[in-house]
Amino acid sequence: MKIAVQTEPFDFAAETASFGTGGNNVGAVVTFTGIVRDDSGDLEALELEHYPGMTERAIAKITEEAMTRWELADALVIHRHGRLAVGEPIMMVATAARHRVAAFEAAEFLMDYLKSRAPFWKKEHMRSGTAWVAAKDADEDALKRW
Amino acid sequence: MKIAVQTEPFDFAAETASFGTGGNNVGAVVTFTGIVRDDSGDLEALELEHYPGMTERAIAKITEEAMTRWELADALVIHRHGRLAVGEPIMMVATAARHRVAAFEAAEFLMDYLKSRAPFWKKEHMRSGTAWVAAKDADEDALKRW
Amino acid sequence: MVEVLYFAWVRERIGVPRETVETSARTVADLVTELRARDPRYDAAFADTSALRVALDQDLSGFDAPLEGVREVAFFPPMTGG
Amino acid sequence: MVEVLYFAWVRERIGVPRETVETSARTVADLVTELRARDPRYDAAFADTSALRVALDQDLSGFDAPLEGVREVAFFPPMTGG
Repeated sequence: MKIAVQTEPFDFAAETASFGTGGNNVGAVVTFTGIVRDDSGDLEALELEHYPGMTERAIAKITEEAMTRWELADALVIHRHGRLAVGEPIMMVATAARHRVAAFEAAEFLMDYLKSRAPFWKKEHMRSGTAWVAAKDADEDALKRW
Repeated sequence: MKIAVQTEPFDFAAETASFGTGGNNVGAVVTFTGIVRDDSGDLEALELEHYPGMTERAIAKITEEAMTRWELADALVIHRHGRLAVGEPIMMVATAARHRVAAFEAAEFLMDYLKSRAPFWKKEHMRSGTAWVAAKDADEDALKRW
Repeated sequence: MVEVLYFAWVRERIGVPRETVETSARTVADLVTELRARDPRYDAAFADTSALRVALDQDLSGFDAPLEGVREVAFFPPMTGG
Repeated sequence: MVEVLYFAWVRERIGVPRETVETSARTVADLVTELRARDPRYDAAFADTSALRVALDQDLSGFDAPLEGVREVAFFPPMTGG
């Protein structure tokens, strides 16, 4: 299990190169990468604020829960903070399990919880000004699935 | 969109390096990798037979459906055949979408359909003999979700 | 004349991966009946068609499908890809 | 004495990221009432607590939670990670 909260970019290829290997019981690896998207055509950068200390603690708790619940062979969460340009990766998760359903569900669970339960806040820097991204009801509702 | 059916290993890092990039509208990339697993401790290799021609055709049809249905920015399917050792990657899919739910659902849809609708057959080579892997009812049932 | 392909354990039981078959069968089921009459190997392979799948010209089809205009018929067990 | 932290627009409205607060508030809600009385900036930031979240010693909590033994209280809007 690996958890990292950092400003610098992560190396997806290096992180996934040996992820989930080492045993003979991993049949499925799922990864998710979140990327800064520009829907409006007006975005200059996304700024992520976080709560040092609580962030790592919240992510560890969520990840440990996923490891146990889906009997994962391994799990990885890397989440950046600071200022990110359009197209830059924001975060990634990876899960390794025996079967595909467990790997997919665990990755979705991690994403749903990271969205609404890890202390990050996104601020959009647009040419026309700045705005904090509002939490979506759909993201809160997504937690009910678990 | 990329589809490949091949005996040789694929380079996950190279395949994912530029996948989904190029536009400003991709916020989510999901990958799945299927790996030869040894549940019994008795497996020497997995042999995958396929139906040349129909395989590419079936995968293209499934992938095009996913592209349309989830408005994907990109999709990738690589599936190997031939003899594979324990721990070797069998196949990968990748999906790029605006939002995480679409990227996850499209990847799961691709996997569910590749399992039961792409003409591949797995044979286990064990120290104790060989056996064709039986299709699981759960895999057929998984299609009902879509 | 139709090209008939066999995969996985169907191929192993019948002993050939493909063959050209002279037939006037109207449907897949009729073709199966003709093949089963040929030889015990075919009879064994097609004993339970509910455990088999069929593709006509590389599209999944059913055993009641007509064969008119079809060039390639493939028989195989349920697929286990992914 | 409790350390109070603010994040995102709560931090921006109040104007400081953290401060040490001398308080004998029994609950988070009591602390909010004390803070709102301090200054219009606090009053504005805490006007609608349903739009806010609170963490006690880095665990998500509720506004009715007791403050006894708590060293760090954080106020922030709903999180938008991932």
